[in-house]
Amino acid sequence: MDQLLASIHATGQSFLGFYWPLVWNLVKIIAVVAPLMGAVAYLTLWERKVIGWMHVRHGPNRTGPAGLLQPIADGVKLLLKEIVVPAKSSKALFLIAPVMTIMPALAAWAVIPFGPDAALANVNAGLLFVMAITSLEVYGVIVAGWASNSKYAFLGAMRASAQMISYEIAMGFVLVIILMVSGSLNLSEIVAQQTTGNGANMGLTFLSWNWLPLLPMFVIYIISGTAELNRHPFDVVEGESEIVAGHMVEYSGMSFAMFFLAEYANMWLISIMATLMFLGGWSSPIDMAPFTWIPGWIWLGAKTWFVVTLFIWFRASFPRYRYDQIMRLGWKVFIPLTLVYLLIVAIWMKTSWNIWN
Amino acid sequence: MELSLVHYLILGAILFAISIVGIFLNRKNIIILLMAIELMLLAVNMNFVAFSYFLGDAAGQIFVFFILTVAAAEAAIGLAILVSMFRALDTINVEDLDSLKG
Amino acid sequence: MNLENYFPVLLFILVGIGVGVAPQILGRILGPHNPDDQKLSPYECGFEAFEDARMKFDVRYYLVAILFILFDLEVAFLVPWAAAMREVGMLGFWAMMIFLGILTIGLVFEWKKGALDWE
Amino acid sequence: MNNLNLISVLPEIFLAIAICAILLIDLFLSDAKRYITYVLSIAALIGSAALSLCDFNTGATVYGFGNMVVSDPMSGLLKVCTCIAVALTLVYSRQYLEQREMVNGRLGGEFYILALFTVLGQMVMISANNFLIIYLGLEMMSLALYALVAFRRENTAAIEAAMKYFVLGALASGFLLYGISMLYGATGSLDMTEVARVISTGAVNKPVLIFGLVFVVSGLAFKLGAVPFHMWVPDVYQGAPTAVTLMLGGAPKLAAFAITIRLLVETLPALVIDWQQMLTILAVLSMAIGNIAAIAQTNIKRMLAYSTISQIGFILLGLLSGIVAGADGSTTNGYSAAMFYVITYVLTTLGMFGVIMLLSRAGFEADNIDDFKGLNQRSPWFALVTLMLMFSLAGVPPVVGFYAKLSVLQAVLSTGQIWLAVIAVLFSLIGAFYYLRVVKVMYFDEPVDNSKIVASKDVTVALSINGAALLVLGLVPGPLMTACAAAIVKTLAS
Amino acid sequence: MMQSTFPLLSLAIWLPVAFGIFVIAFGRDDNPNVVRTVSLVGAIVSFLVTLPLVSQFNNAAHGMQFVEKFKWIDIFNINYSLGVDGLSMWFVVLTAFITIFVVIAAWEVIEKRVAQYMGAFLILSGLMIGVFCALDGLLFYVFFESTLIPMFIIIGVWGGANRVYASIKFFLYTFFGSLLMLVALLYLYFKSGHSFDILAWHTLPLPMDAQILIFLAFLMAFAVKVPMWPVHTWLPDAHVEAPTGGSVVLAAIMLKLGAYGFLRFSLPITPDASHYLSGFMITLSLIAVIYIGLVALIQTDMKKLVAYSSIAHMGFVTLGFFMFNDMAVQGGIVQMISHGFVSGAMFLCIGVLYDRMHTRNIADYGGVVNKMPKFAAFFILFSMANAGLPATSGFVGEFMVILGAVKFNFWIGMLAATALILGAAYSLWLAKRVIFGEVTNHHVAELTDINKREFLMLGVLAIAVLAMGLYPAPFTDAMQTSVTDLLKHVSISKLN
Repeated sequence: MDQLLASIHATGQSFLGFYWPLVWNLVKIIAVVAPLMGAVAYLTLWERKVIGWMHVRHGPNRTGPAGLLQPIADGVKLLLKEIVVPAKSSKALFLIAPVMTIMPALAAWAVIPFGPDAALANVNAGLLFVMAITSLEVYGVIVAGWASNSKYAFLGAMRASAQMISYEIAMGFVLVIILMVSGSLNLSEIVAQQTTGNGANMGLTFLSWNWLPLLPMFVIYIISGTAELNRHPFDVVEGESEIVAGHMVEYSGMSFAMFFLAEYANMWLISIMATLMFLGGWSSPIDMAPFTWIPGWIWLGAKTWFVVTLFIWFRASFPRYRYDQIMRLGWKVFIPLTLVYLLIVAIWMKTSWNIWN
Repeated sequence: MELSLVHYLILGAILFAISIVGIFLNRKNIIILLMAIELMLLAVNMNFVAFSYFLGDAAGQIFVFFILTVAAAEAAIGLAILVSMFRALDTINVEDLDSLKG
Repeated sequence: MNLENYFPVLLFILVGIGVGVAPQILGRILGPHNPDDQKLSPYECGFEAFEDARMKFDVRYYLVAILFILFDLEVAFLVPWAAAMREVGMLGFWAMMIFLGILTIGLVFEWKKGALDWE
Repeated sequence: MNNLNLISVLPEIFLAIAICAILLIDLFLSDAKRYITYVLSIAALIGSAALSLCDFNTGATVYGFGNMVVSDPMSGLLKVCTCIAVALTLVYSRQYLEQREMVNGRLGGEFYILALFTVLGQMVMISANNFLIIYLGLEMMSLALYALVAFRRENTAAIEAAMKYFVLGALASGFLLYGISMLYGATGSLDMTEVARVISTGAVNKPVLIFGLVFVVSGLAFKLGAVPFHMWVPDVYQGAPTAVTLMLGGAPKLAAFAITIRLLVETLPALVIDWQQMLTILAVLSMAIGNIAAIAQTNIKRMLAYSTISQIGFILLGLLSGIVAGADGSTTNGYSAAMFYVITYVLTTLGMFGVIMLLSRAGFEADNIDDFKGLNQRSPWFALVTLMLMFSLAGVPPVVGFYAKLSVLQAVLSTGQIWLAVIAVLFSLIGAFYYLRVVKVMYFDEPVDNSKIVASKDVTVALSINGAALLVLGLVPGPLMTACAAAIVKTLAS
Repeated sequence: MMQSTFPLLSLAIWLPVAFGIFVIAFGRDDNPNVVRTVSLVGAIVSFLVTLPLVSQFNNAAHGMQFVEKFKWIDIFNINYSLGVDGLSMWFVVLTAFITIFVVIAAWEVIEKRVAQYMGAFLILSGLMIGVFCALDGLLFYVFFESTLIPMFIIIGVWGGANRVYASIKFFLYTFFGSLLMLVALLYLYFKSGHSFDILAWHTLPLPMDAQILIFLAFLMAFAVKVPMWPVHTWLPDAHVEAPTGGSVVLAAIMLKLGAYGFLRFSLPITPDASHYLSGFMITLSLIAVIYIGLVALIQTDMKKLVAYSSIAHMGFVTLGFFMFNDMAVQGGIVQMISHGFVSGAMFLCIGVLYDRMHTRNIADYGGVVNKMPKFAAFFILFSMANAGLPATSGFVGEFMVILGAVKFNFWIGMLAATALILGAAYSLWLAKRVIFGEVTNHHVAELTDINKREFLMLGVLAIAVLAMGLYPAPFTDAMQTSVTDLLKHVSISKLN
């Protein structure tokens, strides 16, 4: 494998010279983006299927075998739809907004490791980068709402941004706690740290994963993630019954699809982050024979898929929150809770019972 | 071309100059004023980081950290005043700030 | 500083922008394009728009934004501390405890003042 | 962080804890019991002043927090004055605030808390020994002041003032910071003692240093309100609620003075020739514009703003005629003269705005000079106090303002700048004119409105003490002058 | 110098001030008589404590007497240093003396804010005594300037229709002058090695250009105060607008502060400049004497007339000072004292008339003698004194000055002497127009003669005027030594 890589590098270098790193990185990026897009596309199908099943229906089943071609059909349909730019809108911003939405959703993947040393950019400040770039998400929303020059879009954008930033604080706290226990911002190291400890020593790695000692934080992270995504049950921003589709109301065709893609890409992102931070990433739950045979990326994928499915499960299970309830949950429950837990962990780490040495 | 300290300083100076021009020549929108102020602080940050890096001294970057924090607090207050102003005067034009003079 | 590690990040951002732009252009090319007044008017449940959509909005949104800035900065201060927590010793620990204490006071203040209430 | 030395910032720590406590206590008070916040705030200030006084009395220079802060005689004295000044401010403002519903209802005791924060910021500034601390103190003070100016948010003038104050205040911080960044770049340190040491070795890039100095001086001039960086002063003084005007016209001058000393005299003594020239220009312009523009004012707050500008000119005059090295403890010099000036000026300003607030009632601001008409007939006592204040500002003996001008003038002359002294003297003559005008309307004119002046006991006592202090300090200015001189000498010697 | 054991001068300064503060603080307008009585007691007591100055004064002694010296502002080496010599002793007494009349003169006249009025005058009296006693430059300045505040208030509050203009003009003129003096004082402070001791300054060598600048700075302060032509214009305004007491104090004492300043500062500190500029000073003085005398002649307002006559008389004083001989300088000082009595008396007289008629216009009077014979007698007496007729105090001073002037330069003596004629002209013509002739109108016809209070007040002054005119020896004897010392000092150049 290494040899193969080395020879590819050598060939590329000889042909492209200075531009080779660029090309090689592009190749790698495409290697991430393309499957991601596929995953996003099929996540929509999976969502509809799961919800269907939970509703005791079939879900999409006409296009292709068991509806497998449904996402493709949806894509093509959207591609062929007219992109309407409302007359009163701010044209440039209107078209930039979808880009601003999808860009962070994709760029964050640059630092996500898919295995030990298998990240595109194995930067030290990985966690920070993810925090930073996902924060940009809110710009897309607010620009879309503003540019549309429509009351529903505007209100939706206001709601969405307020909600997103509210939950971002709790999320930030959670990330800080992860940072405290792992002592590194590098996502690979965060994963590596979870494979050490008492549980791991006994072979029960899953007991050493962060989800157990930081269970409340894991829960809060998942819920905050849901809110960040503006997904059910926190989807008042696009609450169809109230403000139609929130900031996306004026969008159509591919522009609309961008928002959609971004949302699902973000779902994956949040899920993989949760996996990396709480569920031991690519490490197998039990450090013994049948489990260790399975390669790490499959574990990673499986865990991520599990978390993603959680989101879909929420959607099917919970009624929509009222907006004030959402804000109250964020500010009055999550923030104090994370703050207190941060103190607990900090003190814990100063005692002799510290499990994260 | 290797980037030297002077390049960073010139960039900082340009940013600073732009912000000053923005503050003094802008006669329309107070939000632009607030943005110019932020830009000014960024120019300063640019200087600090550049110096800090080329001096090999972390203190400058720590300073930047504090500037960022304070800038945020400042922006918060500035916007609060702006909101109050919009509610009281129904305008955010710089030129409408003219009732006090003499 | 090894900025080389960040090159793919930059590239990824560019690709991200590309992924945003390309389909829209594609859609523009492939899709039909025959606008009319009704189509181009903002969605208003069938009414004509009464006023500019960019209306005054509830100040609470703004309040949330301000509070967010402050708390987010706090997180920003926590990050280096958390990363260096094992090195800074008891002094660093207590310094951050004081910081968090003050922050908690702030939170209590806001709570009691009703800044966190939505209704 | 090897020398934490918390003792060096004991007053600040005490005040910080007190603020937190008061903040929390205030949350749980009903409007009827709001006076508790008031009393506690005053108590916190007095406690802090007492601790500072202890610092001052030891006369020692103590560095703390890894040389981040320093507690020396100058800081001790200035901190005492700051605390007292703001405590007096609160006493004067209480009635004013209550009548305007600024300390009850929705806002609760926030005013007091913000006021305490300004004090904390000022104390941090006064004790700073590191550029970072200067900046933090400055912003802690400024941010609280911005909020205070905008405190009556339904009042258009106040909001406009707040906006102007905010923008120009932020601009000033930006200037200062930019200058500091240059100093940092030239010397490689943020520690002011270290910066001074590095510069004295001569191994620095002089042009960068000078470039930085220009911005530092501009930033300081902004904060002090010296011409040509004064444009915010009149608007803000006029627009802000009077209690707030006092809050930003009084004690902050002490802190601004302190950082000027710290930045220019302690950190950049090597550039003394350069900054003395800059200060000369600022001083002369301030005295000229301040005094001349004040004459045209009909609004007393605005007039006092211009008066402040001119007084700042005098303070700068003292600062620029200090002798950086070689002062012995027995004589005074420009710095101690400026310090004496700024302290007595703050005392006078306090009284003046105290009177303005006293004359204001619910729904009525005694903003115009005409509102002082016939004060002598409405209340001879307060008219007398105002008379003292005005003559103190004008620099007429035997009130203390004279000695302030005297000591500055003697400092100016001691450096042989006779022409500067003559200019100063001529402008103070112009200044006398508009101060006299206030005395004139109080004593010579018939009152327009004969309503009784309602003053609570504490305000009466405080104002009387304030007025008497001016006179007593005028009769025996020696001790305070000696204290200032000793503080400056010890501070600069260490 | 003789250090006194008993702080007589401090008492003389602070007793009236204390009374003044007491009256202001506790005096209530609802029973003004108590206030008046207390004030009178205060004024009299203050006067009495100055009497030992006269009785214990050693005419033969050189230097300062009744000296008190304490550290005041240590850091500037400023002392609370008091003392009097022959030049100043009588002015202390005079000030306290005149204050009594001011209080009496206001007895029924001042009805609004009596306490403030009385208090202001008492404080003013103490401060003016302080000016005469101060031996420390800064202390002098403090007292010198402090007097502005009460006077400003007095003119502004109890003055006439145009009082605001007058009071502000008064304040700014004098303030301007003294600010330059402050610079000069500070300069001397540095020159003398950080000392504000006036006596030390006397012996301080100074180069010529410095002397001239210092002299001019002092001149600005003192010339305004005296006032000398051409900076006299505030005086007529101030006098006209001031209440009677204000005019009295202004004319009787305040103007002397400036003249005294020449003796205490200008001459001894800058002797060479004084000699150098004496021609200039003499010219200014003569202009004051002659030109202002002519101006006085054409006045239609009694107060203004007396005010201009004051300027003319003070011209004599400054003229005398710059002759540099015993006779002239003594004459100048005597003239100052005498003018204190006479002008005070003149203003009191005008006050008496004004209280009855509420006009100061000469044309409104005429034939007053018919209705007020006692008053007319006094008026004539004081007018004669004002004109400098022999046997009145006015004569002594002017005569001595003219003699001294003749000794100095005949033509200057001549010119000064012509001023006597002018003085006689405007004083006596005033008397003629006001007092004699037929009763011109019914207002005059309704006049009543002076009451006991007024009689007492004018009577005492009349005695003083006559006594001084007939027997000036106590005054001249007291100042003889000091004047000789001063002139001896002035004749020695300080240039090297």
